[in-house]
Amino acid sequence: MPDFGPDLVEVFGPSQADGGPELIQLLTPEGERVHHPEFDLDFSAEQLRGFYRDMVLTRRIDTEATALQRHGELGIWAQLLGQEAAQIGAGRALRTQDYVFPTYREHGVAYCRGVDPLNLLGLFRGVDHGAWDPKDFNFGLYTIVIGAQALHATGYAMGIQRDGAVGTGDTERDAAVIAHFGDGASSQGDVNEAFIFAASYNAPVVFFCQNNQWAISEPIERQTRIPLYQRALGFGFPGVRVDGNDVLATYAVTQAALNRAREGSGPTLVEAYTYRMGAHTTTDDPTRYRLSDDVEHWKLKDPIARLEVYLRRNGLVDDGFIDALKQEADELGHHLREGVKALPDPQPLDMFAHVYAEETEELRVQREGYAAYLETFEGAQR
Amino acid sequence: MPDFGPDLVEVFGPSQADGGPELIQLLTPEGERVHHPEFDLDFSAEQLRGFYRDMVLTRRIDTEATALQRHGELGIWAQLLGQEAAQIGAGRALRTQDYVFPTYREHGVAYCRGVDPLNLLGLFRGVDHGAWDPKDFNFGLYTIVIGAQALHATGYAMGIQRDGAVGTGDTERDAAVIAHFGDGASSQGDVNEAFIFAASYNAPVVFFCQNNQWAISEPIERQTRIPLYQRALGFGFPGVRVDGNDVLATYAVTQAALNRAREGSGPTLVEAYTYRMGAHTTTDDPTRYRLSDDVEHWKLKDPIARLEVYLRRNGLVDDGFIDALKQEADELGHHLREGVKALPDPQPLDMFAHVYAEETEELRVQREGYAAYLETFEGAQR
Amino acid sequence: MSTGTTTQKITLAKGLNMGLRKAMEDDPKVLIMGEDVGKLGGVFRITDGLQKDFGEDRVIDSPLAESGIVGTAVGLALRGYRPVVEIQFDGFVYPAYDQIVCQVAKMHYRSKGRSPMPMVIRIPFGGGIGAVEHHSESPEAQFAHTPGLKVVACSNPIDGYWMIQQAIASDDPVIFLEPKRQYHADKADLDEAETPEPLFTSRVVRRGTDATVLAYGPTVKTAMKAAEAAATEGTSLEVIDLRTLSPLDMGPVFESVRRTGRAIITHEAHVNLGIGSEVTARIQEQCFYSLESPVLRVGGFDTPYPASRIEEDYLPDLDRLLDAVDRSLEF
Amino acid sequence: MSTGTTTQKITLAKGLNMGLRKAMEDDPKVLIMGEDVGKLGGVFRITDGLQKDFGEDRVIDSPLAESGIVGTAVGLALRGYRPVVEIQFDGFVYPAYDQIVCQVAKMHYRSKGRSPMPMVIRIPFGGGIGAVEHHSESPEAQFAHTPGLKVVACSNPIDGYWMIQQAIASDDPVIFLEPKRQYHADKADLDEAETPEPLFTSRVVRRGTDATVLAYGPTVKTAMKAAEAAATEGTSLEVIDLRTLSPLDMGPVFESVRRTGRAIITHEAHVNLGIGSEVTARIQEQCFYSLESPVLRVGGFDTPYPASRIEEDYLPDLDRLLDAVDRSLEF
Ligand SMILES: Cc1ncc(C[n+]2csc(CCOP(=O)(O)OP(=O)(O)O)c2C)c(N)n1
Ligand SMILES: Cc1ncc(C[n+]2csc(CCOP(=O)(O)OP(=O)(O)O)c2C)c(N)n1
Ligand SMILES: [Mg+2]
Ligand SMILES: [Mg+2]
Repeated sequence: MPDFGPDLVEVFGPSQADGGPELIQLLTPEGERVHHPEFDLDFSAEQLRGFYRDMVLTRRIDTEATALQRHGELGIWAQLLGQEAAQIGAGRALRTQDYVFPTYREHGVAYCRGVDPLNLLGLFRGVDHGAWDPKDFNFGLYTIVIGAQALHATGYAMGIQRDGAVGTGDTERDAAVIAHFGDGASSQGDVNEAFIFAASYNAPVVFFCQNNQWAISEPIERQTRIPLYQRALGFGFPGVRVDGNDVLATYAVTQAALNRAREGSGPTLVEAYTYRMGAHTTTDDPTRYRLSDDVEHWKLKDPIARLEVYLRRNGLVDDGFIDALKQEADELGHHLREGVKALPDPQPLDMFAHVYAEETEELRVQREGYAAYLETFEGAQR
Repeated sequence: MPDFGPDLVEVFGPSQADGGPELIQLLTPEGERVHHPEFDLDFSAEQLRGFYRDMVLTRRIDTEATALQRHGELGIWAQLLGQEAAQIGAGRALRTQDYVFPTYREHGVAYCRGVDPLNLLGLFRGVDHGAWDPKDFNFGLYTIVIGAQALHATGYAMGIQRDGAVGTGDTERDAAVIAHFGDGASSQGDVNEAFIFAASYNAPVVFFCQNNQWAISEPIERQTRIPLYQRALGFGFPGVRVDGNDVLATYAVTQAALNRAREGSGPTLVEAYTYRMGAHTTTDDPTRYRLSDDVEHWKLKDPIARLEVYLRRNGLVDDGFIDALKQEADELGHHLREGVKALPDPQPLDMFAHVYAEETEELRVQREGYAAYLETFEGAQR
Repeated sequence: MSTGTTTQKITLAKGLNMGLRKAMEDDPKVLIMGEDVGKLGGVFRITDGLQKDFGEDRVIDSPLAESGIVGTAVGLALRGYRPVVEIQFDGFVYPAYDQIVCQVAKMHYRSKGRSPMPMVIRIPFGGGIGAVEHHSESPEAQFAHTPGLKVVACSNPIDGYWMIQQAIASDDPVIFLEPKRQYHADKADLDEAETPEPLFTSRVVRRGTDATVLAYGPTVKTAMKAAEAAATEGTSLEVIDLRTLSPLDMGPVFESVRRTGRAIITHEAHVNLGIGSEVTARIQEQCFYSLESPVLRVGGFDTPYPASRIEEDYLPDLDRLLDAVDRSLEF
Repeated sequence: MSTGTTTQKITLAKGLNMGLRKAMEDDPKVLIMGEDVGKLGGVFRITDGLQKDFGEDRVIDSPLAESGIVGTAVGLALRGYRPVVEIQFDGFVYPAYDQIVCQVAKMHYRSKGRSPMPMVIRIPFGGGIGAVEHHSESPEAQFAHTPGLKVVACSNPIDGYWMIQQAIASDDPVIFLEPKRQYHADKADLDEAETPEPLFTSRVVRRGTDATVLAYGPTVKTAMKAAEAAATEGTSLEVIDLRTLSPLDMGPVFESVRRTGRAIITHEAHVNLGIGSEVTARIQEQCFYSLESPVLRVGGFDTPYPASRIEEDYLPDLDRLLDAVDRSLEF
């Protein structure tokens, strides 16, 4: 049979792991500030230190959680190592009234929205399916069925339109939605339907795809033969590829896209070009399917290191700052380690709670039946 | 709330009903032969007469079926009036070894493949769900769930690859698949997933979308804000818009796309820009949602009339030919009218046939039970 | 809107249309979404006139993608809207199945009640209209098997009017099944001043003593006709319109079966794992000593829905129902 | 491949892997498709090593779209291939639901037998592995309700080896359920020279006299343990592994229940409209006078699958099963 595979590698391979010429960058892997004709922004020292702090703390959440999983405290953990800039850049570009639809890996965005990371750990520990009230943070629950949330985001954005909270010019009022998903998810019908609905209704939604090059063991070229951001062109709205390991560029590009949405100009696809440095989850073994060379290559592009170089070189941080941050991270780690063990386990009968807004008679009977059954054990070991 | 609708009309409206500058045309609505730098072909007189004959007969199938539905002989009929050129152009570009995945409206393509139109009528009469053997004509069964067949086509094309029947240079062997669907169907996840799979595997499939401007009552701008053929660009393969009322252009473009597929260059999206002159089906009432002006405008672009003008002007047909064809059409009409009434009704127990390749014991029992039950009526009226 | 007690004769289609209109008037958060629901008023005209009166923002013609429709409705519900989704035909609900089963059904649970899903998914269902494939399905069992969803079926114009409003008012997602072949079949007197029965209740629609016939949606009419026919032969059938399929309202059913000792359930869906199997399992569990014969099921056969020229053989009809009644009585 | 009668100890995962390999060796038309089935060998390693040995054209890593996987598999089947699709987890089969229910299930019928669908859809199913949402579902009833599909569940390594080959050899589409928490749980002796029982048969796996316990997939082990425990208290339970859920093989079940007079069925799926409801309905119909107590069902509760820290409460276990046995015996 004809050879229809190998040439794909030319399109995206380690050799192009820098994202190609269309990649928007404001901070190089070497920590050099570069400029961009369209997406440049002035960042204050405070902002830059803030990004750095955010990324360091986010990484700490991730490494603590990974360790806690190893120690049996979590059932599984989806690591974000390497994707800190993409998530902090996107998360910090949001306004309070904006709304986020995350995947299962958006720990950095959750952190930006003020969700206690313990809640994230709880989910992976198995104490519940989501412990925060989305309305408190305008941050939806983690969605595990890949791509499903892209439609939710689009619908929510249609709601914003109906509430007249788009294009009024009032920055406190105009709102946008951001839908997170991965490169793999971009192949799901739901994501593509979301593109269609968003374009058709001109909905104020930003599709934020973290192309971390892998969908578990499948490389990006299985999902697309052209750069992913170009998918948007087929649906009639702009797509843009940003260096997802560059927090400045990610922030600037996401902000621009959110502004477009808020002002009523419709959807944008942002492809944050990044790399999943760790395993897919703690149960995955990436050595089965990818080369360590590739990982090494991406280590040189670390999102935190490059910002640190820049901050230090420009005298924007000193050892005091770094030390204080280290301490803050340690405290966060402590909070997580202690907190996770203290998370109250759900009780058997919790299983029956919240199936419906209005519990049905038959479920009540089932619940009471099980309660009575449990009572027959009265302290005895089941 | 902000105004996010009306500007859509600018993109596609009656004013642009000519399809815009990107439209590939070889024969104008006035019957003038024009040339195209990329897609021109030399057509023999015989070929041209053949196209004409095909379209006239296809239209006859459609009008007879419509009339038969009115007379209660069919439960419903999906009319193709106005789409003859798109279907004949596409159908005639196929080689025997190519395979077609139709919608429910591909009567003209079915005709090209040699399927007796009586079989199509039977389906709409309700005698079965599909009477022909797809393998006999390389023409799949009508698919009613919109878009589903785009994936089947892609999978079939992957099969062709595995059979080594692509890119060998042997014109008897190299095969392609054509997937038909409508403008409305282009919004289905399945169609977009088909684009992704086809691109990913470089499958030899042509996506042939008849953009007849309407999905029942919904105009094309509900599905896309940009010309539909551009959808393909987002998936990394070529898209092209052809005048779907121009049989020559449709033939030329489809042939080129099929050749690309057969030679191993992968998928193409062909948007045949046309118009559904009739109702969606015989149960639809288009006066509820569209302007008769619009229909009038498209009447001037009739696919058959323009070819007839061309043929007559160039002396390629004479009255004898036209009369003979009229008689052929009348005979076809007769065949359909008589044939449909003679179609044997299915028998009650046919319901149980072919549920499985290997009938299950429980179904056998159900079948025999029903047979026994029917026997209790023995001639009596149920 | 009239406030008096005037009644009017309406069809099921009209009842649903009026009910939708009323719900939209009562609550500006109610939206209608679907394919062709706008200018066309839906292929069955159930949303006729609503877009004209409530505008394109509240009666939304969607791109042709059922997962997209339900998925965006989820987002709208999260934003505080109450979407009423129309699926054009029963057989086209499946592309939305994932969104319904994994998102709509689970959002309230997942969020510990913080993200309710007050959504109605209207599905014209069942056969008997001479249609081509996929236009005559009965998908109810699949939804009833899914915790988090509620599933109801209306059977007559008056229920149509009230039940659709009650479903929209419910804070839980409701799969709302409409027997399409009854849309224009019969008329009934609507008195808008009446107080309807609660949504999630079954109802005895005919009293009888010899056996209980359970039905819902399109088969209620069949069951009523069967009861009339049986009466002429001296058999007294009780008929219950289940109305709610999840939750099931088994109280009236148990009460009835304990009295009659016999039960027959009928639906158009395939017998195998249809609603009838659950109802049967519950009856045999709760009425074990009252049953004088096995619970019998009369449903669509376990074949795909056949070509329409033989659909009357597939569909449970008066004769098959009476045959089952006889078998039950003679057991 | 060995031709002797040597046996080897294998897990369920290994049995399935060996069975797939055998099927691919036997028939070049057999393909494997799914997410991560290639280099990774699937997240459960069931396809481990197959891409290496059979190449990328026969073991196909697909884009991440379940409808796409099943839809393209339909096309490949039409071209004469025999695709074996892996759905990564039970909860992710729903995006493919439309293709499965409307296309895979109906193609043979629609085409009057001219377009068979020899496809296997493998689904690791059930809970008990401490996973997050959507990774512990039991969707079997929904497929069993769909005419045109066949549905089987394996429960042990030896069945895994044989049943997967039989399913692949079947010209009908088979939904093939694998109890994921058993993948690596137990080992058993495989003798490749044996002749396996036919695929669509249930099997008495323990003889008993007091009551019949019906199980399939992951609950077979629970049922066996319950039988052992009951035996120590003098109660003799017969255990049947249903193995095939559509069609059901009720012969051995009826025979058993007529002997024992009592039946309890257990599965992880929600009780409401689970396989148990159908099995119950059939038993009460065919064994009416033999039943000494109602058929009881012990299943997953009618809630979404809960957070994993309480999944053991959701799942039917030894105690709940024995409790039902007691209730049955004491009725
Ligand atoms: C519908 C569905 N299919 C399969 C899965 C299993 N799964 C979980 S994550 C994943 C890979 C997703 O890759 P990508 O979208 O690139 O996101 P990433 O994990 O790289 O962040 C898969 C296949 C799922 N969660 N949902
Ligand atoms: C999944 C699905 N949803 C809805 C329908 C009902 N339906 C049949 S045809 C149609 C419109 C299709 O429009 P288009 O794709 O443009 O094709 P056309 O009918 O114009 O040829 C709709 C909504 C369907 N057949 N399948
Ligand atoms: Mg990824
Ligand atoms: Mg159309």
